Amino acid sequence: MTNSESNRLKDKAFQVFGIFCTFIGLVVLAIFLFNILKEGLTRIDWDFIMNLPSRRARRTGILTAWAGTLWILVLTAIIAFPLGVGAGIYLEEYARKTRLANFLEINIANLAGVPSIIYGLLGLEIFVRQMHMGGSLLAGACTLSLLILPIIIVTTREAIKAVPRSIRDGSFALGASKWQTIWNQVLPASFGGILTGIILSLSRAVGEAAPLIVIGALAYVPFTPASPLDEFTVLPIQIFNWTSRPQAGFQTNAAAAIIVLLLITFLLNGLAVYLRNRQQKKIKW
Amino acid sequence: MRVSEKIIEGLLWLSAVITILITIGIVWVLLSESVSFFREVSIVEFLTDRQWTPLFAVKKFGIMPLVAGTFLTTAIAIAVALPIGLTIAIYLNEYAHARLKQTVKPLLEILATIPTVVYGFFALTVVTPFLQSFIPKLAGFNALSAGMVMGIMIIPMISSLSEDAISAVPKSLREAAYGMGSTRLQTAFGVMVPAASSGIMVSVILAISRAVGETMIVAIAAGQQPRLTLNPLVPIETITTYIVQVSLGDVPHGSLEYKTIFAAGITLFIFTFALNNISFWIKKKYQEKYD
Amino acid sequence: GDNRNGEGGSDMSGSIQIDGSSTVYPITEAVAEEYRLEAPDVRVTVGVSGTGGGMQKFTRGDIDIADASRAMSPAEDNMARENGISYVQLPVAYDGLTVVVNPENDWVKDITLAELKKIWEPAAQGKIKKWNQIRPEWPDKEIHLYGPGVESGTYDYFTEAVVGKSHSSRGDYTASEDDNVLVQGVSTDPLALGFFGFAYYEENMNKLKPVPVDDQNDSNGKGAILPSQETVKDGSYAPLSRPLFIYVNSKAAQRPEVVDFVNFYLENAPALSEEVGYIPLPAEKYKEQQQKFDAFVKSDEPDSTTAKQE
Amino acid sequence: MSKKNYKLQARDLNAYYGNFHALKGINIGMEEKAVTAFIGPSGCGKSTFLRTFNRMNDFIDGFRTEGDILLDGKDIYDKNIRVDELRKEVGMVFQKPNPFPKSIFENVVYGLKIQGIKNKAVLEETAEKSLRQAALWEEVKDNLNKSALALSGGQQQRLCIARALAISPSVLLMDEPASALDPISSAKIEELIYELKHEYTIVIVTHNMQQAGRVSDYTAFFYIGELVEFSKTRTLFTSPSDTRTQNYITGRFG
Amino acid sequence: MSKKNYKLQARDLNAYYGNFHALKGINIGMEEKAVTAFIGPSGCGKSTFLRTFNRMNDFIDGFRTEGDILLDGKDIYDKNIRVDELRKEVGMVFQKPNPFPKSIFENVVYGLKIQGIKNKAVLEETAEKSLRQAALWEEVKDNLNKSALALSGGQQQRLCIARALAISPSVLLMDEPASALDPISSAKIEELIYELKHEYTIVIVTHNMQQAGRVSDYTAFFYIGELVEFSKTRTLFTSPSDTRTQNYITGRFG
Ligand SMILES: Nc1ncnc2c1ncn2[C@@H]1O[C@H](COP(=O)(O)OP(=O)(O)OP(=O)(O)O)[C@@H](O)[C@H]1O
Ligand SMILES: Nc1ncnc2c1ncn2[C@@H]1O[C@H](COP(=O)(O)OP(=O)(O)OP(=O)(O)O)[C@@H](O)[C@H]1O
Ligand SMILES: [Mg+2]
Ligand SMILES: [Mg+2]
Repeated sequence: MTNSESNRLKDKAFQVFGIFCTFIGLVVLAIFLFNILKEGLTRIDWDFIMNLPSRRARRTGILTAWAGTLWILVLTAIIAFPLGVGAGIYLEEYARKTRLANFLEINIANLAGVPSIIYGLLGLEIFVRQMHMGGSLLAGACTLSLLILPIIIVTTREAIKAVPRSIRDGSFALGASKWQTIWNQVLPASFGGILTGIILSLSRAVGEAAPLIVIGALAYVPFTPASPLDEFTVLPIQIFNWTSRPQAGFQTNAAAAIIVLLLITFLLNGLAVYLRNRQQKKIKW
Repeated sequence: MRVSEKIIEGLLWLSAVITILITIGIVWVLLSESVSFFREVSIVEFLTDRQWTPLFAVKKFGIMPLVAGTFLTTAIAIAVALPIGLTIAIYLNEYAHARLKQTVKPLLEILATIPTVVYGFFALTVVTPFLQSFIPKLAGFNALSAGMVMGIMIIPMISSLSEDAISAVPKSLREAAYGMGSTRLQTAFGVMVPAASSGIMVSVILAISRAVGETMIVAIAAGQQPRLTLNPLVPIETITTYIVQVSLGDVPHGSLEYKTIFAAGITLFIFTFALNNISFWIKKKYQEKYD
Repeated sequence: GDNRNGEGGSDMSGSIQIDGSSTVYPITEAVAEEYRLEAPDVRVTVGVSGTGGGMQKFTRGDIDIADASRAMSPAEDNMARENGISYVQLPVAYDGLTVVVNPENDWVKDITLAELKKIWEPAAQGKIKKWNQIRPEWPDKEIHLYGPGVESGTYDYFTEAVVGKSHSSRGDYTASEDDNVLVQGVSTDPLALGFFGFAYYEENMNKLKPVPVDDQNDSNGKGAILPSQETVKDGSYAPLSRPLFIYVNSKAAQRPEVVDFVNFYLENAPALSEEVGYIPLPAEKYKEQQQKFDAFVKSDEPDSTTAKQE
Repeated sequence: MSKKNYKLQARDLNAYYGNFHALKGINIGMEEKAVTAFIGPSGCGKSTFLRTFNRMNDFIDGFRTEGDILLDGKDIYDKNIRVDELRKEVGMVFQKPNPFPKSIFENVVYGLKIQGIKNKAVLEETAEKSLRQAALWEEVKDNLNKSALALSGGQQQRLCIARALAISPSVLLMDEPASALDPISSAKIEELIYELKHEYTIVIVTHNMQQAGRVSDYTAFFYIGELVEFSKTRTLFTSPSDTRTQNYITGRFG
Repeated sequence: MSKKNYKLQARDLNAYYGNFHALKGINIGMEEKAVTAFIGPSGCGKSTFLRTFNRMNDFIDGFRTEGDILLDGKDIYDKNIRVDELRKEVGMVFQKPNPFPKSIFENVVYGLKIQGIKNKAVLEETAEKSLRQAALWEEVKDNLNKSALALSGGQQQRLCIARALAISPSVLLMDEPASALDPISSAKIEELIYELKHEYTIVIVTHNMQQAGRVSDYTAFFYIGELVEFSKTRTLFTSPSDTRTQNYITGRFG
């Protein structure tokens, strides 16, 4: 009896600890948001959203920055999504346990650990120099795609792995080819997990400044990009730039820009969470 | 039909093989510069010298201080993120109501989306002064608060991905555990966590990678003093900080000083390579399969 | 000075690409912003890859103008020659390096250049640890040093001016690439001594205490001198003020919009650099630069490959 | 209702999955140290009912009950009841084998270990005893450290039975425990049930009417959420009072 | 070996899971439009053997075969054989129900859809026919768009049977298809098997010897990877030639 009481006590204790941990995360988040909102919210108005950059803290705006961020987001998703999911499918469904498959697996795990700044150096050499893309949106999106590719691959694989073998058996036994099984059964069933991975990786891409600075994203761009070959700036660079300016007004601007950046990621995450929950409701093994 | 199957497989193969090209690209970019670095600086000096002062008049090229700094901040971050993140994952899975889980999980994921520049300033202007109020010896720039804030940033990587992994464990296992009279804690640690270990491992690998590669937080809050120490209370410098510092700074490109970042970069690359192989091996060994 | 009427007065078009030092960036940004009112169809973009990154792009011919917080290095000049690029260097403003302590520090009233050298020279590492080692009447307390990262032009210039040899200093000080971080450090540490750009001091006057520096050379002002617009401009705050530059590519200088922009830059630099926290050159210096640039544009043939420097 | 002291009892039990009414006004009392079989067509609620006795349905979102379930006269849905204690008292074997991804030995001693028993001799002894009871000992005794997942389906299910027996519950719930077993193992389980009922109260869901006839003292026939008939097994199979029961046991059912 | 034209045939078949020898020198021939039952104790290799006929074991790492499996006289392990075509010809129903996480309707027409059939009328007609054959139509006809995962275990299994029937294979492999079904549904499946054998060749693994006796024309008895006896069902059950068979069918087995 003492034993089961102590078990129960441990159980309760862990519950309290669990609440505490969850709470800590949320409290830190709240402090963050409060700090940023307190500093930046007053600065956000239509002019701030729609103005071109300016040296005057009060008059500057983030039009080109958020437009660039959206461009980068979309282009990166377009490039990285098929590549990442494709590689994930290949490794999980096709690759036999060969040396190549093993090597690919280790290689991808390693790529996930390569710091973003090194991807910046890579992008500078490959896309900007060799492929002559210059400091364009396309070069930036390609660089960020490489950066998030390993994350997408790894999470895609995990999601695919969670689909029970019996579902594949069922499909194969009905004469479905490998690809039909993947397309009709495995992907729909693992879509929620894949989506989570892509969200996490895209939200990383959205906040990334260092590699874009290296490949030549700019700080002052007085026009919104009109094609993937245009030059651009993005919100994190604008923020990074502003936080290092001496005038207090720019610190406020940075906070305001952070609010906008967070808003973009929240919208993204919200959409994905909605999709994921809908998915999870549909599928219960 | 058979042809289209082959084509699809070929395309998928291609997207997998691109990752090898990326690695080749990285190694090529890093190697081509660091080879000429190592022509001027011996590898022995690079590995054994206890000082890193390539930008000073008296130049020393010992990578160890940067490695120590990287290790220290990463260890602190993981020490914060792993227990908290895993606890959250288990709590959400075994204890919390479905609706709470659905709200909390995405809220926590926000932590991973906040730009790291912001975290850096948070560490410097909020966490460090707070810690200084009960650790008077704590320097204004230090590994401790940078590492802790980095840990907070990577909590959602561990909590979300581990939670996904635990959710994916077949329901029947949980039922079996409860059917034996397990408490929730026993179910979690005796059955669910071991069963989800490969997924949890993956989340931790990703978190470590993120911590090792993280730049802005440490650059802002940990100081930029390469120093061979594991004392979390003093300023240190990580490999990434050094790379970003030099590549954004005023050092002429092509100079020996500039090449140091490639030498540092390749060190970092080897470092993560070793790390990943260890966790890879662990994962392989303990992975379980279900139907 | 915003003294123009917002109408675009030019029908120029085209694009101008600028990159380089983050220190020079605010001035160039201000100029580009004003220039937009002048010539709305010219697309001017400004990046901040650092002087090194900017120079690399400039010497490869990737950009038209480079912002630089130091003069071009011989290696970079070689690179430019190899790539057939000739250029002109134009100083556009001064930055004053300000030595600061925490406002709670009531013992430091001034400091000499020799004392600064004693603190910062490489030999001081691990030895000069207390304030009273510098001046006996100062307290027996630790001294905590703050300064810009060793890769920055600011550090480069400071060591040159104080220690006498660039990149030669002790290494056990707290460094940061971001001057705001240094402001934060010094303003919360009563035992701190640091240095950084004048603009950062100017914006944080209430949190910092500037230290007058005595270079013990009476030819340029007697005694310890505080940095200010005047003392920097008239040269009395020597040697801790440094020039900031732009470099213009000769091929780009064949394009009318680039010529127009650079002229506009030199015309407006006095007002705009002051506005963003730097110190303008004396008026006649700007004239000189203007003439130099005119000559450069005229003399330089499209196929010329000779680098032009002061 | 009679005042008899039942081991397990349901009073006016209704159960719902969201809006779906899965169990409708069930009244039943099960005697101590007897075997009660639940029979009825697929989807009639046998599993649902069985799982209310150890509150395994607690995990299903939207599931709720009305009425009482009593174990030794105490309401198990009472606030003061500890679910983990309840489940140690009321063991369960599931329809699909669900071994833990651990070794065979670890599976069997899991229940003891979570109770804090660490003595190796005790664990080994219990493991052997339970595995013998589940007719699995001979097949696995040399491979106790092998992963349980490498066993065949039938072996896995017997392992799950051994695992449940290891914590010596007083009630044993079995949801078609033999449906994945071959007749020989199945017969052994039946024998085992026969032996165990001297000590335990057993409730078994089965589709195999011969099995119900062989092992159970009482049989309950369910039909679309209702308890149609509950009586001595012999009575139910020889002279059912309800025509639906009659139709079902003679296989004449639509 | 006789020169008879068997529908399915195994010649000197050995199968291995890595080093484990799961099937040992099996020789068997199954006639067209007959029902063959595989019986034997748990772990004897029935499922393994069944799954070689549609090459479902291909997915298991380390699994390999020696010898031939012939369908209509053609080696199905031949290089030119297309596995997906083979599986359209050889349908399969599994031990555990494995409906797709889709609607009931989508489950049934899945096999047709992947063959490119899009005509709605055809799909609906086939769905109804197959669901009727699997004795599920009445229960689900109003809920064809409901998720298949919301069905009970028995209903799920019947859905899987319907799904397999929808693509009209010529051979139907069933791995204990009825072990999760109640006797009534089970009896319907038996009836169905009886009807289907006029058109299809059926191989069924079962633990229920009565079932084997009722539905099959031929019965094969396996024991630890060996095919001990194969003959007409009546012969095997009434006068088995091997003592092991004898012991097994009389339940005297250890
Ligand atoms: N989690 C659930 N959510 C909604 N409905 C459910 C759930 N589980 C079962 N049901 C429904 O409740 C009814 C009873 O299910 P239950 O599993 O108790 O039947 P059963 O008698 O055990 O059937 P079987 O013999 O097939 O196992 C069925 O109609 C089923 O569809
Ligand atoms: N994937 C696998 N890897 C290794 N061994 C396996 C695998 N699948 C089955 N086996 C082994 O092969 C043997 C035959 O297994 P199989 O599933 O064919 O038996 P079965 O006759 O169908 O048993 P049951 O009646 O329990 O379903 C068993 O000893 C089993 O342990
Ligand atoms: Mg049931
Ligand atoms: Mg089997």
